[in-house]
Amino acid sequence: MSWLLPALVLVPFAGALVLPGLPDRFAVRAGVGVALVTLALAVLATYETGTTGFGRMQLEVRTDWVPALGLQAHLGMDGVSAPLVLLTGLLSVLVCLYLTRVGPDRNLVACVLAVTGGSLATFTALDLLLFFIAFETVLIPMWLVIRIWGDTTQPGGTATRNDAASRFVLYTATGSALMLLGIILVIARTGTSDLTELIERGGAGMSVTTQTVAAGLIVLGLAVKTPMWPLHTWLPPAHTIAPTAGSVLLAGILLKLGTYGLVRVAVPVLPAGLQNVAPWLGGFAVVGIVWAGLACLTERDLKRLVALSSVAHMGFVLLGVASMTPTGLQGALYANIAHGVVSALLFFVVGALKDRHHSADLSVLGPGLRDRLPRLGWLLTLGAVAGLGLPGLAVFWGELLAIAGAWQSSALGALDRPYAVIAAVGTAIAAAYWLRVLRLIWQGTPPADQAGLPDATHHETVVVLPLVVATVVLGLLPGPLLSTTAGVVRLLLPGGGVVP
Amino acid sequence: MSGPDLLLTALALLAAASGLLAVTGSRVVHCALWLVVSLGALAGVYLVLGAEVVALVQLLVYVGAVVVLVIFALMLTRAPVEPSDRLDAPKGQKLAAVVAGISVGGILAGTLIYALQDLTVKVQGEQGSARNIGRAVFSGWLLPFELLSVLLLAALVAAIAVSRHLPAEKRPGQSLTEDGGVQ
Amino acid sequence: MTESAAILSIVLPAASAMLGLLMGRDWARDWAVLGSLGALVAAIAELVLVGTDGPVTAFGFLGRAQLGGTTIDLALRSDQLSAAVAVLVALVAFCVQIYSTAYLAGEGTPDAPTRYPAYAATVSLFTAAMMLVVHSADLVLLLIGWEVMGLASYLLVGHHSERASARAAAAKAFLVTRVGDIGVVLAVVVLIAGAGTTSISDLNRAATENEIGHGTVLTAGLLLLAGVVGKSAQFPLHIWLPDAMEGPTPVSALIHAATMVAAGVFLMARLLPLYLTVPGALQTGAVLASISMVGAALAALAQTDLKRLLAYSTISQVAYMLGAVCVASDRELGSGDPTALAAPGVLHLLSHGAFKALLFLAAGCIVHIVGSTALADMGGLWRTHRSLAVLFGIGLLGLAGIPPFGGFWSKEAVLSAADEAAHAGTWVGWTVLVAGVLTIVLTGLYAGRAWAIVAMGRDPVLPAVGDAETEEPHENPHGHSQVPVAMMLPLYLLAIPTVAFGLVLLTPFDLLHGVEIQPGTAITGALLALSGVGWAVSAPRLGTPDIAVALPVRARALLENAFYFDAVIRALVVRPVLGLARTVQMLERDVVDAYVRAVRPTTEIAGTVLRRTQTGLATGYAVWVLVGAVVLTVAGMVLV
Amino acid sequence: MIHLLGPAVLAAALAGIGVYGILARRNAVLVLIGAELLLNAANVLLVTASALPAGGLAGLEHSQTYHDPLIPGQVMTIFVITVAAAEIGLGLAIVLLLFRARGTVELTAVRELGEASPRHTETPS
Repeated sequence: MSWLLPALVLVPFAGALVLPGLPDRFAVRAGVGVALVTLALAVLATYETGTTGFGRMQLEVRTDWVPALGLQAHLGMDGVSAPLVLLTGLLSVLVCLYLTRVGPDRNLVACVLAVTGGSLATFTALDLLLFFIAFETVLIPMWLVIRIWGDTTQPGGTATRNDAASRFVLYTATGSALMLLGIILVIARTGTSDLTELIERGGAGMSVTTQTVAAGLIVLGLAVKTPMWPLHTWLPPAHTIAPTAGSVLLAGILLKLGTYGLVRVAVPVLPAGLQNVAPWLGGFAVVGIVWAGLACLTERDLKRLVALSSVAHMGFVLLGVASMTPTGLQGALYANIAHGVVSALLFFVVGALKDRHHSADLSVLGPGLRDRLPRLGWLLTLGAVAGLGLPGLAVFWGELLAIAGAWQSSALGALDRPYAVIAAVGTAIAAAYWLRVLRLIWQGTPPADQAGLPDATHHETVVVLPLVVATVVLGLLPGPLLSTTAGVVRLLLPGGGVVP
Repeated sequence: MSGPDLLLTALALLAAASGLLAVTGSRVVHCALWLVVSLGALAGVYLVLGAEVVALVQLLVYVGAVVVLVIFALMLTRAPVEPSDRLDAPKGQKLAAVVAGISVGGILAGTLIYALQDLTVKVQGEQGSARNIGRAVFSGWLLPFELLSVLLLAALVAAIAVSRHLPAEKRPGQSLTEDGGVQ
Repeated sequence: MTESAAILSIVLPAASAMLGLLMGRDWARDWAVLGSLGALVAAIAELVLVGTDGPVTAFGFLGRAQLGGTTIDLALRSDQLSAAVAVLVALVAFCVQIYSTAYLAGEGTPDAPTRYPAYAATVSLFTAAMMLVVHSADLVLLLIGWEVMGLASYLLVGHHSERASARAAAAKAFLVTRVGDIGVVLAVVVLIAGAGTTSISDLNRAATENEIGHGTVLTAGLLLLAGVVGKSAQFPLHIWLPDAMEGPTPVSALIHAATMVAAGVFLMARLLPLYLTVPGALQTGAVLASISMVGAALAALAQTDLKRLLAYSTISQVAYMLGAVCVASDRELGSGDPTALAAPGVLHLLSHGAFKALLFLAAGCIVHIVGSTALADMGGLWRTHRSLAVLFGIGLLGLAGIPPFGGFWSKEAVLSAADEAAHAGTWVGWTVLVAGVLTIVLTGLYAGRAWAIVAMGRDPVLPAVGDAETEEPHENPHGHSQVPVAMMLPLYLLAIPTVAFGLVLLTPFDLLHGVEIQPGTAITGALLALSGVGWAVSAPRLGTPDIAVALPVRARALLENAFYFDAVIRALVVRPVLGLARTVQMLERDVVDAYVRAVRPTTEIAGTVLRRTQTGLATGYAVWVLVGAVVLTVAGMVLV
Repeated sequence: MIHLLGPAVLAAALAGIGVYGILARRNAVLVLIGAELLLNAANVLLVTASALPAGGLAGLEHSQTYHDPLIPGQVMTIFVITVAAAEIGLGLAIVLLLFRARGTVELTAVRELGEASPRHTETPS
């Protein structure tokens, strides 16, 4: 099955290259086809990995690419990457499907496929340089999505759009430059860029100082993408401006690249260094949770609010990573997937609402969605309730495990329990701002002038239905996903992640 | 101190001093002539160091051709014969130049003194003879030598092309200079 | 068999919720009623089966979650405690569903849009969540049901979401309980870290055998208590419950009788063996319960709204149950099963469930007739709707604890437990006992007051009387003279357990082994309750139907506003948080984002400055080149 | 026996003088004279180096016999002189062109590469 992962990565890229040459209507449908093939490959790859065990690297492929740099095209899959690969495949299908009806454009579909391909390459890359290249590949198509198809109805028009696009690209590129420095430092000191080998060494061959510097640089670079407070200010404008497809990709896939990098690179390759960085990382994470929550309490634009809530969710992921415990890492990975599903759901719904009202301002959207547009209203409610971390829905497990990880973390030192408590308080703030949203737009008496807007079409319902199911299933049956990551996180942590 | 050493020192002092005058003088023609002296003294230095052919080439090419070219250029650009205070750059830049010159000279001298210390060598006459140099040039250095001839040709063509008198309306600088100093 | 019954009691309402939502409004009613009926049958079957086959400690439900070194088994358990509470839940839910079909039948106007399918589904979801809490063998699984209940209560309290007060009350209910739930989440975290398990039976066993550190148990116990206080609406997190009266009345019955508030007490009873190892947590709970008991009863005394009166009475009664559980550490452990010590509390939970559901549903009928919840609009029920008045009276007698009604037995059990603890010589026992006795009098007073106003009253303003002068159409837009059968039926159904609850004590029911009623306390309690009721009921003869009027004005206002605790919370928590949020928004824009926006002007300024070096002078550039060369050389020499 | 320190210091001095000449002069022809001096500094060093035995300074430590002189140093010098000739030819041609176009050979008057700003406008002499 050695063809599986290369095919998985190359199919969307090939689609992205071919689609712009096809006629518009046909191209958009072909995009769905390509995405479906990718999803099928992702499912197959996950199945294959699962049959032989998620605990080890499976389906490895390795060929020299640029021998002078020691760069290898080295792909592989394990319990950390498999769920993310599946999520990427699923979201790519849904976004392509969404684009068949809403604003079909072959170039946009091509960009979506390019983002998919780049993300899949990032999630399966086992070479530090390859990881970096794949990580950067995603940037350009995403920039195009915001820059070309972005919303120009905001105050400021095209200037605001261009500002958001360049802010996104410059911010993340700056972060990537820092990360590249860290990667080069690691490669220079260890003499290899092979991730499997680096993980096996677990930081051996690098002094603690080197590790700390490298971990600092890599964490900083990845934290921009994640995004971590206070490096998050590119996210709200990017989300607000991006078209629905772009927001879904951004929240569902792109943000995962950063946290995946932390788990795949920072934790296992530089354990001693991350240990020193962890208290800071955890601190910024919990500040982000509370900060973003409070900011949401007064935010007026629903898309911006969802974006800010992503910062809070990602705070839990970061806290889980910073805890450097098996529980915390599992929580981080779970929260990653959960956030991908829930935020994608929310952005689809908010996008649909915005299409109807031509604004995402809470005062324009509301009140009375529950009576005016019941289907969209209930979908929004589900997304909000999931977003506030209700047990029984997906997000809860990630948050619980991240807090549990932080509570028993030795990496966070004396700050472990304070961080855990602050994060727990953050869940109450999340409830407060989501309830505010529901109170403002879902409840209340519908205004007369908004009557007659169409409720969710079948097409829209079909697109979000898989996400609804995933939200509920992940919330009620956490076992399968947790068992996927249970084994592999021990290999990533120093000393098998035994909590003293 | 041996005889060659004394000679070398004298020539070196002459070369350096005349070189200094060439870059500080206030009459352009004098500067060019001081350059002649400096280059000539250098030829002497080469001779003492046993590089006969190089010394000859120095005299032929530099003193003979290059300096003549410089003097021609001075004449063609209507350089003033009398002392002029417009030969040097403004004060600030001059200060920077002094600093840069002293640091470059100082760094080089320091490095070389540290590297050579009181190293002495015995110069053998045939070392730089025309036979040896000729053999070296036409064996191991043939390719660079030929390339050099191409370079010279190219420089020749380029010099002609650049300095050819263009009709006024085709001159590229036309739009930027108004009445300009075009003759 | 037991397992299937337990699983069915959870799955049936959940499935009916989903089907009711998906299959459209035509079927919503049938699915809702069928689901709750199924749950009732399943629960009764479970109770019977547990009695014959014995309890089942753990059986799989949602699989296992492997995290780190801990495996969380999302399993269920079934024993007499869970089965008994499940029967109560299912019974109340069934009554509420039947009742709601009629109660919400008036919807469909522009003022009140049709939300019945969603409403019925939410009630079903609520039932399922409570069933999950009752049957959970694991704290994490319990937490799922626990919070889903919070969500359902949010949706139901906010049912009339076109009313601003309903929106506010819904959000308040969710948020306040959520604050308490931070404690539960953290408790789970503490237990995962400290005990390595969240299984309830493992925790109880390990704590009893001192396998877990004392600090861990105490922390977890106190944190769980915070969740209990939030869910069961005890001081200081009780503020959501009176406001939750904005929901439709059947919802109030559901929340107050069987679900939500009962969940906290249930959890304490479930974890009693663990709590017994940390008396500190129980003492804290006892103090909070005593404060809630007396305070809420006092507040109930002066309420001007029937539903709010009942709400405060719920806080007070739930405090009884909690107090009964919290004195457990000072009582003698008889038969060896520490859970038996929770029996008085559980007994009161069950009897309270019956009479409070009856009271609320009856109140719903009264509201249906009057079209208002204000006590001032009511009166003369005894003359106009006698059967309803009788049912309401039965509920009030149960509440007041007049023998032989249900409330009497359970309340005396609680008092006996407190008495026993007090005689063991601890201050906790004394606190609960004194508060309990005081509350009995107060309960009698406000129960009697409710009766005096609603059933007797001087000026009946009911439409049946047809008094045109007092009955303005706009004052009473929803008033009806007749109560639908679907609304009366559940009342009769609930009146049976209210009247005959005492018979439960005659059955050889293991769960209630620990219940002892001391004749001394019982007689004292009954007399006190009677005197309270009597005093209040005789008030009309003293000139006013409302004894609260006899209170000084300022004291009355203080009690009516529940000691202004709401305002205190608003000033201490809500305002600061909102202020902080505004500050954060400002900081986000002007500080955190400022450095990002500063990049552009900085670049521009740097460009303008650096452009000056671009003079176009060849020698100027040469200076830079050479200076650069010198600097690099020096740097190279220094560094290497 | 010759001390090599002398020519080496001469090379350094010439380099410094050349740098000064290039930077301090306003007349383009005189700048070229400075460049010539700089080139000659290199030549002196090359010739000096050619007086060393094979293997350069490292070779001295092994033997005191000088049977394989460093001819490449002298060949290189000749090359440099040739390049210098080409350079000065082209350079002077450019100077002439400049003079024809601007009527001056003062480098301070040529700012065409500069950023346009009020302080730096192209001013004809």
